[in-house]
Amino acid sequence: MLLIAILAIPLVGAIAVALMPRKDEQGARHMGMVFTLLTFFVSLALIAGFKISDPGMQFEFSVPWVRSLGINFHVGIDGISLWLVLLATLLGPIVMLSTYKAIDTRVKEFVASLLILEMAMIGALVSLDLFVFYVFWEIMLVPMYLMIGVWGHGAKIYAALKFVLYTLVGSLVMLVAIIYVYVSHGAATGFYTFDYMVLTQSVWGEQAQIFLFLAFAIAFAIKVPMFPLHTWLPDAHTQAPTAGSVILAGVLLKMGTYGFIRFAIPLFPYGAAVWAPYISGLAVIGIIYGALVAYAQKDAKKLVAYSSVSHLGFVMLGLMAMNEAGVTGSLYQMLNHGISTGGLFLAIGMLYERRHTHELDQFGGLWRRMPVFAGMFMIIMLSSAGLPGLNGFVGEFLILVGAFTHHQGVAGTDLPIFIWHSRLMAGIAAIGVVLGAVYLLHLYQKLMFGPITQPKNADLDDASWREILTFAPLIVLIFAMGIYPKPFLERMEPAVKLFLKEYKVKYKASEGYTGQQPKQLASLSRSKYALPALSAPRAGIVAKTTMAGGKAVSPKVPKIVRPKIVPPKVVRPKIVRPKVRPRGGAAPAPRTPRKRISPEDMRRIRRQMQQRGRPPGRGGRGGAG
Amino acid sequence: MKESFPLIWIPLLPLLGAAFNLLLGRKLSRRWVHTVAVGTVFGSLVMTLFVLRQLYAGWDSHHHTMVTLHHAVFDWINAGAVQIKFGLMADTLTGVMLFIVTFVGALIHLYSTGYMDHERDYARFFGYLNLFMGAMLLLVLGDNLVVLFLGWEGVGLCSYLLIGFWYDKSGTQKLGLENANAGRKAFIVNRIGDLAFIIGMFILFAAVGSLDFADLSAAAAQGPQGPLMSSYAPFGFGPFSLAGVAALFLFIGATGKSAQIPLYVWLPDAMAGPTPVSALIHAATMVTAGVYMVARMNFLYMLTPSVMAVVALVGALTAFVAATIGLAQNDIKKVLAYSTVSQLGYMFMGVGVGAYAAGIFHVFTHAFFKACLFLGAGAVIHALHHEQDIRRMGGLKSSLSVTRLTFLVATIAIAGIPPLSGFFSKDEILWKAISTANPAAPWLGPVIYVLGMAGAICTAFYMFRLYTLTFEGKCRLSAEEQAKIHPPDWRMATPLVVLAFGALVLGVLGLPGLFGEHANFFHNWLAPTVDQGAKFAALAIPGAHVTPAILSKSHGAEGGLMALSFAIALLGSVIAWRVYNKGPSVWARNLTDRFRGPYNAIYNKYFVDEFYFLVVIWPFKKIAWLLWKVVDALIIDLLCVRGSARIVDLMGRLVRQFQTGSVQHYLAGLLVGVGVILYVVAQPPDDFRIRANSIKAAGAPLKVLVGERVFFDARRPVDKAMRALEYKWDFDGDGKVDEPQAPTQQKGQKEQAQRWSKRQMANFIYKKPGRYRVVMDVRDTRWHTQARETQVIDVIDPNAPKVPVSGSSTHGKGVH
Amino acid sequence: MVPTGYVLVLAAVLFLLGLVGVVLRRNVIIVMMSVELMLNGVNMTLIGFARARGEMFGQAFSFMIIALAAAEAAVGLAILVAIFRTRRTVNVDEISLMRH
Amino acid sequence: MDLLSQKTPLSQRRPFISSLMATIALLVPWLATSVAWATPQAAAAAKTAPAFNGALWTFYIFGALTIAGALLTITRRNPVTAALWLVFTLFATAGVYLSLHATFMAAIQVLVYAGAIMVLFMFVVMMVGNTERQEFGIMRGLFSKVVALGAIALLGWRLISLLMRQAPAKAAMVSDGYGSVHSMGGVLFREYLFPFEAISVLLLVAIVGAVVISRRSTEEKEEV
Repeated sequence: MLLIAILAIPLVGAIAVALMPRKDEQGARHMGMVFTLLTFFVSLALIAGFKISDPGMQFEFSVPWVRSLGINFHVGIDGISLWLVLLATLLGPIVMLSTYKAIDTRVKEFVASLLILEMAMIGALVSLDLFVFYVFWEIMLVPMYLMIGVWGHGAKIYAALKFVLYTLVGSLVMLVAIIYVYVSHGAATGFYTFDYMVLTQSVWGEQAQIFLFLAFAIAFAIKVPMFPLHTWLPDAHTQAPTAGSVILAGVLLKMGTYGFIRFAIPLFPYGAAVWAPYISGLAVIGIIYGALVAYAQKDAKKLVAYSSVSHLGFVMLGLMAMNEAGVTGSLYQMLNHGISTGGLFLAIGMLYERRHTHELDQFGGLWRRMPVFAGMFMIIMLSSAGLPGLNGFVGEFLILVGAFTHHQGVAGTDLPIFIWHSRLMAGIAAIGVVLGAVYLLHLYQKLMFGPITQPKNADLDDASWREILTFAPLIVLIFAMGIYPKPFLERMEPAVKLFLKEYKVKYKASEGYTGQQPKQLASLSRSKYALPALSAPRAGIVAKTTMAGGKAVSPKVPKIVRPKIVPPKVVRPKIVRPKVRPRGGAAPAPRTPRKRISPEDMRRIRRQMQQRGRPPGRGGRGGAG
Repeated sequence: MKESFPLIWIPLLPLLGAAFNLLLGRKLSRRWVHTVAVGTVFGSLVMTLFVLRQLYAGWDSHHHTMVTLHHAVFDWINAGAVQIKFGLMADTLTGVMLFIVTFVGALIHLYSTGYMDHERDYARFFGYLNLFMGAMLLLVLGDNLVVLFLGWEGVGLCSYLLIGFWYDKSGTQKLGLENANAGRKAFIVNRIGDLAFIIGMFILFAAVGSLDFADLSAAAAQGPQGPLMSSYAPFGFGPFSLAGVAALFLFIGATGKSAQIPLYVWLPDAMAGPTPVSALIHAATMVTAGVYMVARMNFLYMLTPSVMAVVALVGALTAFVAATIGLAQNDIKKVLAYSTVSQLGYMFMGVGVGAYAAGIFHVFTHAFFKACLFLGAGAVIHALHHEQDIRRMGGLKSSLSVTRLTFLVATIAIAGIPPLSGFFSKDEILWKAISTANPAAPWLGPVIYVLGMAGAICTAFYMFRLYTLTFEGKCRLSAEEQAKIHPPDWRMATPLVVLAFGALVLGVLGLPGLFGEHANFFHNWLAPTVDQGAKFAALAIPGAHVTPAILSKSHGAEGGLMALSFAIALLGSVIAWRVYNKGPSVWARNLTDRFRGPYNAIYNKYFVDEFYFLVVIWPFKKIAWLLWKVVDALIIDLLCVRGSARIVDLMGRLVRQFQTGSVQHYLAGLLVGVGVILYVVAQPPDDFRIRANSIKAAGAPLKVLVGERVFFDARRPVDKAMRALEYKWDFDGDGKVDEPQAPTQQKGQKEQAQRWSKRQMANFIYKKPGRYRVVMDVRDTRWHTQARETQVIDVIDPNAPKVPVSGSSTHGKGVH
Repeated sequence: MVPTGYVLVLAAVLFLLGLVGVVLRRNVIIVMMSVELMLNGVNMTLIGFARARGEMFGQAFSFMIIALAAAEAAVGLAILVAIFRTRRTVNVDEISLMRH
Repeated sequence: MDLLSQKTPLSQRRPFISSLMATIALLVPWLATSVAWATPQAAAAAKTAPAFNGALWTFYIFGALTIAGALLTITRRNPVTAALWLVFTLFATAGVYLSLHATFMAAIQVLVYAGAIMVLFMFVVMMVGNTERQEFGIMRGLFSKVVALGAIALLGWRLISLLMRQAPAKAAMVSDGYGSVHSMGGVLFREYLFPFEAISVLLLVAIVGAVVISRRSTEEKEEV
């Protein structure tokens, strides 16, 4: 029930804010603040109630949504999605706080769209039904589009449109894959469902898996963004308002990587193995390319945007290393990236509020005027550069160790090694760490150090208490996650172990299996979702999804019987010899003359008919006589 | 393993001090700031002494055993196979480093209170300084490579902050970005070193599965079968032993941190920071981290003689090159900077030949006299109000008498003139260099000895040149500058005196073997930790490991070499004294004129900075710009993304032409469409063929017997539409219609033309043999089209004699 | 007795002339009249076949067509009047945009 | 096709009179023959006397007149002339119907078509006023015109060639009551009852539509 609450609160908030009077801008901001804070505190309850040792899904809730298609509104979180949800709910209030001075036009709509965006993000993170996931995935686009398009600056329409179209193209490819999965699974097991838990219990043929994984991978690669598909990110970031950028960088980018680890890899392990070398290759290129291009930027936001490409390249490298260190590291790096890049965008946003420009040359020597701001900005910059002792280092260290030890057996098992030269790739990725330091110090120096060159910089005021309050949680988290990451890591560990164990089982099953239809694996240990035994008649969904209240609800999904297609019997046409009509001009045989009816008879008949109500007169084919 | 002492407090105290100063310092008075800062460091010093007492108690000088204090603080990173704990440990090696860091650090903190007295960002400076102390102590105390790396990058950060302390100035006075650039350069060069360091760590982790020193040394102890000795070909280059590759990468990290040959360029620029910073970080503590790391990982390095050779060679080269550059520098701090790089070269030479104790002892003594020199220089600069060019100083011995004395003592020490500490530590290294045999590189000993001696001469020369130009001769300052000279107050003087005294006395701790087997206290003190490597190496690579040659037994040779090095040091000093006694001498002037080329090279630091700029920095900028503009903006964005959008737009515009809005255009289109459809649909059939006796061979003349009834079939293969077709046959090629027979004898060509029958099959009997052409006419009543098909038939008379057909079958005439 | 072939040909000619009128003429009224011609062509075909088959259906159907033609003409001309009133033209080429 | 743009002699300039005279010239023979035909005896006589095929000759005359009328309708520049020639064509068509024994249809043709619809046309033409000058540039959109003409020619040629070659199907014998109002009534109110009602609804809708469209225009007038 808790998850439903977390989803409902922002929605209710959005509606409440939308109904407020337009002029009361400050009221709208406060309302937004209240609702985002409420969501955050409720989500804190998630951590409290989260059973650390349980690898499976917790806080599950499933209610049939579209019965005929077998779509259940099935939500649940495990170690993997727990912290991402927390990140989303944490960034909510921070972003709200940062928009107090930043957004002054149409505040009501902004707060509403922000709340809806938060709901959509959390929805996508917790949904365990492919269809529901896809719905939330698409809902996310709308508020983001509005934020960039309406409240952005510069070529905002172009950027917003490009962002939406780019993501949409990807997600449509994914939709095709989802539908194929749905249909093929239904056809094989006669049990049509979008439920992720059930789908992960069956394995598709090798060929199918390669293409399906590719379809999912394209959608998520665009969102990550990975190297060649990243050009929408700089535009979206530079034109988005501060809040938009923070949310976009903080959580939306994680959707791509989350999608990989939740849907793409578990559903198509063999496909993942085939594509792993290419994806990690692109990730490494992305790291170096992102860092280099970031260094060449003249615009602060563009620089940080390209840094995101580089950081998320790390995450993908860790993910594809497919061992415990790598996957845990990538999950952890997702959180770090959310915090550090979110912080960077907040800082640049504050500078934008003061000087209304992102150009690096316009700044310089701000330390003199804004020492407090400079201090906080430095901590965030160092966390992003991966300084040991701060959160960035832990993530990058784990990812690099994971990538480096990839050759010692994938998922700690005897699976074949996917990525050749994993050590070379880890080495090159480590160079990315150095380049990271280069462009971040470049950014920091251009903004903070050096004498004050622009007269306008001379009278900038230091960070207000509101801005300090915005940065405070981030800085506390940076130090906490850097020095004592144990509480975060131990909650991820069981889920990652289960992820890898299942990956091994399913990879072995799908190796060599070239059938078109998916086959089920009884060996998977997800007892809660026992699929009807193959031999048993096709019963409905037996997924006893336990409501949070413990009441077992087995949603009745109607059985869709496949129409029996009878091959048409080919009837050979019998050649009938046409009755040969005598030729020539002879008139047709005279028809038998009809008895002529005298006028008196006619009058009598007419009278009779009138009594019986029938209309007088006689029509008839061919007329009388 | 004793948990007796919470070691965490040693680094924690300065870190808390740093937090206090950085957060609250701006608001508090200066008294608060420096009492907290200096207090925390002295606190750490007291705790260090306490730890040393415990270590001393547990140390058995004869059996080379010691006690190690451990303090596992908490689990830091644990994800599956990676279990990293945040643990601290203290053994004799750590003890020495702790003492150096805390003792010299405390003195420099005290000195800083005086030096930075009039500085505006007083709290920020002390915050950073405390942060540095905390990080350095973490580095030294860490019990695994990751905690060491944590300290490693921590000190890198602090050096970045402190070098760029005057972030808006170039040098000490005029505004500019130079200091900030110097800080950034230091951090990035360190980061490049750290890159190699982290790769080394991964290689070790991949092999051993843990990064704790205890586990690593246990792995090293496993001898040839151990994980460290497995062969490993990184990136495809030849099979090295794993330990060798890891050691090499770790050493590259050390060169970054301790400013050795490839990555030393940042240290001279680091002089942009305040002088106490240079003293503490860039002389005494941080730069020695590399040497400490190599000493700590001695078990790894002893396994790979080839890498030890590399270490020694790089050390020797750095020593010599830096010393030569030092000759031509005119900035007081630059000379000292290059002297530091040179002395670090000596330390690496020491550890490179397996004499870890000698290396660490040099670190110990160098910390004292180099700190004293830097602080002395600081006092001079402070007195002369930021004047750093020694050619404009001179004759300061009268006004800054205390500074002069301490500076002189330190100069004698560094020049290597007995009985001061410098001589003993440097001579020990040179002696060990020549006396140790490294099987991987037998030529190594003499080469590095010669380089070392050359370096020693230069060191003596430039140190005394510096001393005499600064203090001796007549003062070259203007009158009013001379008036403003004020001697350093007590806070700056006491550290100088203490350090000078240290430089004077500490030689006694490391007396050479000449004075008896156990005379060298330092060697015995460090033996338990440092000599592990030798034992493991003897086990792992019997015969191929680095061993002190038999020469080491004969004291005569040692004595002779000691005398030689003393003579050289004396020679260098006297020459420098004579030349520069009166100030910048004419003789030196024309000497440099004669050797214009080499002097220029030395003065411009062998153009290394410019070389790096050309090879690394400029291409980096260009590639970055290129990638952005060409790959990103042009190829991906413009061509692929915008391109596809433009294609769609183009197609749209193309189709728009047809929407003219004029009804008649649409009607025209309609009519064209109808016409096309009608034309395509209403095609009369035209695939007629005659097949006789269901013989499939089309085209070939048919063989039929006379009197045999021949069946002709005109059904078309695919005729679903049952077209209304009518047929007319002429079997004997006479032009008259034979089938359908006319029911009534109707005369006239017209009737014949009229006769059509719907039957698709017909039959006929040929009376006479011969070749006939069967003609069939087909009419489609619906489309009013007509077609004609022919089929050639040969009718043969069965009972006619067989005539050999020799191509004489004349057409048409049958054979009767 | 008129051979149906002739009637059909005449109807076809009539239809085609109407078609030519619709396609070529610029004046909407003339176009409408040409449409009426085409409809007459169709009627003639129907009645021709009705006569050929001796049944009344053809004629009944053409009766419906005439009614339809009347309705079509009425509405068409109403629209024409409306267009003329706003745009002052009945030239087909000028009435090519929904809003002017 | 420059036929339209030339200036033709007197008859063109006074379009009205020439088309009126032509209509009257047609009306008189038409009435005469229809009256002649209407009498049952004449129909029976025609049937029995094979020699002089009255229907065929009527068909020839009126067919020719129809084609002429149609040709002139689409070629006149002045819409009024065109309208009147259309009336003339309708009368000729009615004559053809007569030759096909469709007497009722001929009457309806004249009554409804020529009478009602053409009156509506005349009314609208008058209201719209002289739009002769609208007929500028025949050359505009020449390409589509040529294409259309080509298509019509192709279609026409194919259609007509097929119809010509059509075998002279035997026309069915018809009783003399065929085509009369009586038989038409029978068909209309038995088999075609529903279409009959439907077409009346259609007419109603058309009327309402016409009124609505035209009414809107009157409001504008007030505004203007």
